[in-house]
Amino acid sequence: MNNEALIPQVCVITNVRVDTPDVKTFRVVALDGKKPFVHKPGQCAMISMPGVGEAMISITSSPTNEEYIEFSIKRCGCFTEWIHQAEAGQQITVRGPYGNGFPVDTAFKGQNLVFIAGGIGLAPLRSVINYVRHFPERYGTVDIVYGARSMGDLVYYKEIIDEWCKDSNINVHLTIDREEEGWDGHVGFIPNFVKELNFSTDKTAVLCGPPIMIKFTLEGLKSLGFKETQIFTTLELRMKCAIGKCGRCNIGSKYVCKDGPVFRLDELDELPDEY
Amino acid sequence: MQRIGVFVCWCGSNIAGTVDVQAVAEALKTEPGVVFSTNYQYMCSQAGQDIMKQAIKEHNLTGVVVCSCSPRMHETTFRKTAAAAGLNPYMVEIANIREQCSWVHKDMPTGTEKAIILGKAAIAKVNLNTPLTPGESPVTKRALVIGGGIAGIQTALDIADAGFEVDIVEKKPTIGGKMAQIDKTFPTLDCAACILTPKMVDVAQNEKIRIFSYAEVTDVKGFVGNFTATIKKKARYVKEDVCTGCGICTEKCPQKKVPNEFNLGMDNRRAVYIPFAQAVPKVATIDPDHCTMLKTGKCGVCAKVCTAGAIDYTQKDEFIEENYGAIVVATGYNPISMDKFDEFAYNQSKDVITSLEYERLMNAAGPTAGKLLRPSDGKHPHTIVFVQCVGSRCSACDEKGKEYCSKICCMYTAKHAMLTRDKYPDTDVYVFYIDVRTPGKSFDEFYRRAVEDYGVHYIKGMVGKVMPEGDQLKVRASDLLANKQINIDADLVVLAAAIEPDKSARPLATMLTASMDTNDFFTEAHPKLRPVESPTAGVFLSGACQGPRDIPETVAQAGAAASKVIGLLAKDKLTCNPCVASSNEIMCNGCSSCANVCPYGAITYVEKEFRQPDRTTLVRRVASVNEAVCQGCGCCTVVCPSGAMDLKGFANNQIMSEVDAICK
Amino acid sequence: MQIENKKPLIVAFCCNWCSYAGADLAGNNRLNYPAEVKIIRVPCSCRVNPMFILRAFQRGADGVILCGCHPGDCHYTSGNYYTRRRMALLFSMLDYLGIERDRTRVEWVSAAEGAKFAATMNDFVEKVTALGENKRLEDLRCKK
Amino acid sequence: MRKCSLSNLSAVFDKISENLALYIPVDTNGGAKFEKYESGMVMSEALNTVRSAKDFFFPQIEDVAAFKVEGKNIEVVDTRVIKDDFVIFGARACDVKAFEVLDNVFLSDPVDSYYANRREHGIIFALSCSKPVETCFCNAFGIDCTEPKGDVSMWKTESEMYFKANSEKGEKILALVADLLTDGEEKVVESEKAKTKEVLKKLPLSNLSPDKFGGGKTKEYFDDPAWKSLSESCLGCGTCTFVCPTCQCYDVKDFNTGHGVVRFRCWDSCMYSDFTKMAHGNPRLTQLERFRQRFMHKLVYYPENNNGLFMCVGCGRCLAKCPISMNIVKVMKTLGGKN
Amino acid sequence: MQKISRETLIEKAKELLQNGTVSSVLGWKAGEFSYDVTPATFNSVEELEKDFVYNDFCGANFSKYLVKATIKAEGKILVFLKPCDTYSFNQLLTEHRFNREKVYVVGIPCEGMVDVEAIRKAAGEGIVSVECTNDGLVVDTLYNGKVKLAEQDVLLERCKVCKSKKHVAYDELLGDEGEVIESKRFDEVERLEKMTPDERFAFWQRELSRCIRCNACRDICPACTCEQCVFNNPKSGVENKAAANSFEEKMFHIIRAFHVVGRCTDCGECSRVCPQNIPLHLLNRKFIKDIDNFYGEYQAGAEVGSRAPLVNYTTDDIEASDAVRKGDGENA
Repeated sequence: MNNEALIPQVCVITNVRVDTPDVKTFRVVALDGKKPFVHKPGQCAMISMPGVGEAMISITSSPTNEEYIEFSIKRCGCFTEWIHQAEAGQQITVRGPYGNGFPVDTAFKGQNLVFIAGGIGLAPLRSVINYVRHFPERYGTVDIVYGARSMGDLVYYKEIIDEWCKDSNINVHLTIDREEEGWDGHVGFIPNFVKELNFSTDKTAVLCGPPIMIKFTLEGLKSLGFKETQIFTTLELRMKCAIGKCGRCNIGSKYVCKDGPVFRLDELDELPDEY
Repeated sequence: MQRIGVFVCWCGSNIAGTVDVQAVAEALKTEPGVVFSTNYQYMCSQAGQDIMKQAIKEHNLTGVVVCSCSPRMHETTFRKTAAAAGLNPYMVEIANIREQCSWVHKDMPTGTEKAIILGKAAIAKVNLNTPLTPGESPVTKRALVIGGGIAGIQTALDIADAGFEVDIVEKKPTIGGKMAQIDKTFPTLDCAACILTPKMVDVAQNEKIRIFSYAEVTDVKGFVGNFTATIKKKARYVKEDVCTGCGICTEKCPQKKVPNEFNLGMDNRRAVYIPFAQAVPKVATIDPDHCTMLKTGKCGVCAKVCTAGAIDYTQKDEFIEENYGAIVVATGYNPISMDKFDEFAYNQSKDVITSLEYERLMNAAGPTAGKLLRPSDGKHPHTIVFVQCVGSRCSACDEKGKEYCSKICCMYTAKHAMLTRDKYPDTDVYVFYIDVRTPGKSFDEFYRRAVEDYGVHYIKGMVGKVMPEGDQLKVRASDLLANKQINIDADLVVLAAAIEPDKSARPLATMLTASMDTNDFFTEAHPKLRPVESPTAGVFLSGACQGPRDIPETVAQAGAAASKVIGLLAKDKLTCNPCVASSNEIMCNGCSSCANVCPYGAITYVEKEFRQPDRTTLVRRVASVNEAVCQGCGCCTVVCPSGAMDLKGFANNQIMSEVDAICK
Repeated sequence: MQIENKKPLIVAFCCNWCSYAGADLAGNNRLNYPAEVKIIRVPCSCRVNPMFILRAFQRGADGVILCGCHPGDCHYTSGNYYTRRRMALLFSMLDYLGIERDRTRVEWVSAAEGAKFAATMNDFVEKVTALGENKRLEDLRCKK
Repeated sequence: MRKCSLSNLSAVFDKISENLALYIPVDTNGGAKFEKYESGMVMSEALNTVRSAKDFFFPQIEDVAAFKVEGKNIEVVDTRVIKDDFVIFGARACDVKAFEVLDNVFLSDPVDSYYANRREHGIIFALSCSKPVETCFCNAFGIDCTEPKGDVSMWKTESEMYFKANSEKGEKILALVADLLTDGEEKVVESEKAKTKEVLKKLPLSNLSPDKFGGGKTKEYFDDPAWKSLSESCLGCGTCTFVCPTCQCYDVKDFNTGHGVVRFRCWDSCMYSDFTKMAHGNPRLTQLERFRQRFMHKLVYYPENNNGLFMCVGCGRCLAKCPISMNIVKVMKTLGGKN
Repeated sequence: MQKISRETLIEKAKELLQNGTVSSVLGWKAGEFSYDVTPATFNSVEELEKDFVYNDFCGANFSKYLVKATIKAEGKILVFLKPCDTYSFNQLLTEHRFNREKVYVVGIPCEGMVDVEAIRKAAGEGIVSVECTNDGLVVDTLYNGKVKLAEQDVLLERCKVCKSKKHVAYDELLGDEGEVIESKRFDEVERLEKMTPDERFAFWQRELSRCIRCNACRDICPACTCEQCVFNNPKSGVENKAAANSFEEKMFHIIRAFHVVGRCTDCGECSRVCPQNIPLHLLNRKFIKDIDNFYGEYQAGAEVGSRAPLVNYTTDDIEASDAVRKGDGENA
């Protein structure tokens, strides 16, 4: 019989990294020690523990990483609760990759990019950021605006400081919500920060974060003169099949799992307000 | 995921004889969550416990399964061991592989197989255990005694004696209760007043005891150690602290025609009165239903004659709120109403009286100053018929009586018969009985004295009808032993009316969430083992509110209740059983099923605001469990249709995981 | 087809205060009963949710027995009275659905009745064995 | 065109069922229902089965895979088995059309192998309707109930059953029972069809039209205030969804058997309150959103993605079965009537 | 035919709306055909006059709607309740499921409601119209022309064995208070009890195997108003979305029936709405019959605040083993 999308492959967690008190990053390879599949930046995969649950998680590692894939998971439900107590060597099942991913070869090509993320929202963007870092020649300038509630809630902090900040064509702008000891960076909410940074409109913006942050950041970007066609975001809804059949992740006629999760803002505006 | 350590005990050869402990430890090693598994000769020995402690520390265990003897034997031991190693004691589960395995199965393969399954079930449970911490609640070191009869008096005295404060709430103007109305006590025939009134004085003089007479408990909130009671002090229109009890007012009051309840209405008192000479507190009370001043504003005699100036017509009911650690119910009993017993002509003839009325007729302080005179014409009766079991021991379908035996009637009737014959040898005394029940110290001797020495005619049989005719009462009865009808022309008929709990008991039980039986007697926490405690923690039972009993029994129980109270009040804090029910408020419907089945009244309902997904708030009625009161039976969890109620330590998912493990 | 004399699986819910102690006493007195009986300790028989009983059958039990204190002796005063009502109705319903009535039982066993516990279990196992495997309330997915 | 007398139909059934599984509609206490044919069974006269024929290809429950978990290791077990050929006898035109709707979902990339497997091995004997009822409105979706598609089309007269094979699969089965069939005349069938068409004109819903709906109408209807009154009494049960031949939403769940995990999928309903519930919220909070989703899906979203094909075949099951008598016809008339 | 007319009800609703007693009306709305009425909220006289209906197809029990409606509504809701609905109403009040103050109950008489499936069976499929007259129903059909049917023959099962015409809760009555009536509702249960266990098993296996777990029975049930149903709760241990096999079919219906023991008023809605015609009322009625038989007659909802049999006991209740024997008519 044909390969069946719903039947997953077994993979193994080879490394668990604690990013914040409620986010861990899991390094995963197939049983043969190789990457389970090739993906595009921004795509997701369904990972599962039989008997516990299955969840759609964005792949946070860049496709340019040849050795493994990574998932950053925030603890918030049954399955995520389980995987947070998993150790290296634990097998899980993985199927995918799913979704459209970011248009790294089309819309982003040659563009100046500004990535704006809040909290765990950096996870899906990390894949594309590292992809862009890998091919600096294909893109223009890169700005990264990232914020979280507190310093401890900033994911990939070490990577941001040790790698991203050291890249010559990347400007990293970090912010946290409230003053904190040991933090000498910017303090304040992302939407305001974005406005303060006063980006010129020759950039393509990519957003990911909690709905409330997205809402106000969009307003900010628009006030700076950004057009809908210049803004991309990535969504998350409840999913079961991840292949556009089970019928629950649609917004209007679009399925987030199949037609998304990445949408250009003008595409999203065409859809009913139900997410 | 837990990190579980499994410890299989050999119990010498007790377990190891029929269970291959090595194999069990080995088999359980691969169960989910298990990170360590071992076996040892005697897990409960110091060495065994040390192994456990060391393993807990070394392997960072979060849970422990001991395969050993019954948890009833060593659960506490192993919990303490775990706690000593820094593990929450409630993360320990026992697989009973001795009493329920090695000792009841003979061959090794069978025993081993079952032991493994029992071990798996315990592991499955521990996987879902959560650390539990027993809650603590403070104890208010004061007791409330409701009812000031001999039961309440004795309880209060005993508690006060141990150094704790006690409040007595008595609804009548004086304490003393039924015993104060009684003439002599069986089987010693000593005078009730002589033994009771000194105790009443002790109460009055005890610094630790406060008496709220002419008062009622109107509300009780809280739980064991932390009750708050509202006491209504009814206006007596006499300043209690000023009144000297001289009694002038009660002599001068022009309203003379008030039936005297102390003498059961057989004589009259004034509108301002002191129930009896030795009343405590000895303070006058104005009866607002009969006082002309209070009713019409005209009179004021008592105020004029009171030299102390104690009369205050403007007094209002006063409400006092007080905190208590324990509550003792001593609400006592009453004879049942004879209204329904037409066959005995109680309502037709004044000469048909109840035994309590007879007590008053015999009492020197009674309406006849102790002379036995008929209420109708004041003549001396010559033929007296006593009828036993009036309203007691009725069949369940009989609507007018009680099913139970009132217990005290046989003895007081023997007493009455004997005293009558002793004082008035010219009387003929008949006693009709179903059975004579005399199980008590010197009781049967007492009864036999009545028959043998005093010539009381005891006739086994029931009185069918009493018919007033002229100034006589025609008593038609049957003699079951002689198998014949008997007709007696009596001058006086005395009915041994059944006793029932005081009417105030039921509303009180509701306030206390204490349970009652169908007869409105308070139920005890355990009929054998906890006979003086109510199932509601912190509520204790004293005297006839729990069931018919005589004075010695009442006093004994009163002391027992006091000792339980003292035991409670002696503690500074109460540690609660952590295995209690808890309600998931998000899921609770507020249907009240759980509260209805809770034997302890541990569940109350609160209106709570919930944030809805659409950001609005909604106020819902949800169950809330008082952990200090819940005893952890789990009854509520099953009546909860949504499954909102669960029991810590024996949660739905824990029990189901055990089922799964056993059935795997 | 080969007829295999499979041993039944019995789940016994025992209340902590009476029946579990009764089972312990059976052990103390070395009174044998079949190893097919597996005991689950509950604080009171009234803790047993009908869901547990159905769960046991689903997972492969052939018989389920509830043991509690004698009526009137409940450690929690009234728990077993509720148990009695619930189980009377539940068992009557199971019977109504055509489930063999000998697969379920409620028995009052006090802490002193070790002998009764053993005898009850022997009898129950015998009855359930006679009925054979539980087919009417089985979940095939749970069979090996 | 081939035919057999109705009295001979059981012989046809017997013959087919000797060779492969045969399902025919039979009457039960709960109405007509497809059941595996056993000798002696009588075919139901009912217009339609209570549950649709979608069960054959998309059953209410089916195993997806199994897992064995030991320690940290997982083993995936492919539990799929290739189906044997089977015959669905007597599905109506609406249900057959519904297969097309389902095909667009399950056979589009990535192909759902469970559905494909069943679909490949299912042979459909579709029966023309002769007595449509008041709840029928297949006409509105361009379905000719007298010309059912399928591997074999069938027409029933007073005394005979006519067969016409439309595919090789159908030919093969008819060949199997060739001895029991004789040649039939088109004319008889045509006159039968004409009779039915007369009835169709008289049906109360004969004028219903979905023209106001279709792809691209999301904005037009999504915020219509009428959704509120339409959905206010909806119980949120799954009756409409489960009797619907085109509803295909499913859930994937794991069941722990005690010695492994079975992953199965089962029908789900967008009417259920937990359909889109996530750990941190639900995009369709009230019944209004859920109700709207179901009908927008049928009338707008699906046509948008499938060349205008509506996700309703007018079988009328939901009209008959909804506990509160709310249905797609009322929705179409209310929303469509406004413009 | 119903004794009370649509116009009378509209008149009453109008009056109460206009004098400000209520701000909305819970009633039945006309449908496409004669028989497909839908529960609806009416906020104005115009709406009432346009769509309000009351006829032989108004079987729906509105009590459950009040749980949610009273939360949403600003003012009082007028609800028309038939006698059997009032029992559910009281039961919900007993369980504190809504605020009585927010409801104005007008009790309306009921002559029994009609089952459209039964009409289809009796008159043939293809119902063009149904006219309710004083001497029965006149059904116009596509294939059999006009067919006259006696109302008694096509009543809903629950109405055929109606247990009570008594209104046990109302603010106002249109018509009599009514009385509890002698009912034969347990006959069918008895018939099953008399079968052998094998027959009973076969019966239920057959009936329950049709269950499609659409939850209509649960969602319509006035006793099922849990904030979260155990069958929807993954943590309950019995969650199931679809009955995977005959065990789960039975488990769902056993647990559902058990959860409403002593709370089920026998309103019959579960059987009315079951798309598969499973006689679910026979499960609930078995419990009701057993309760009556074991613990004395008890009618849920007869009075507010009554104590249901499962939250009550006596010290001499029947033992489970005797109950099973007594349940099927054997002497205990």
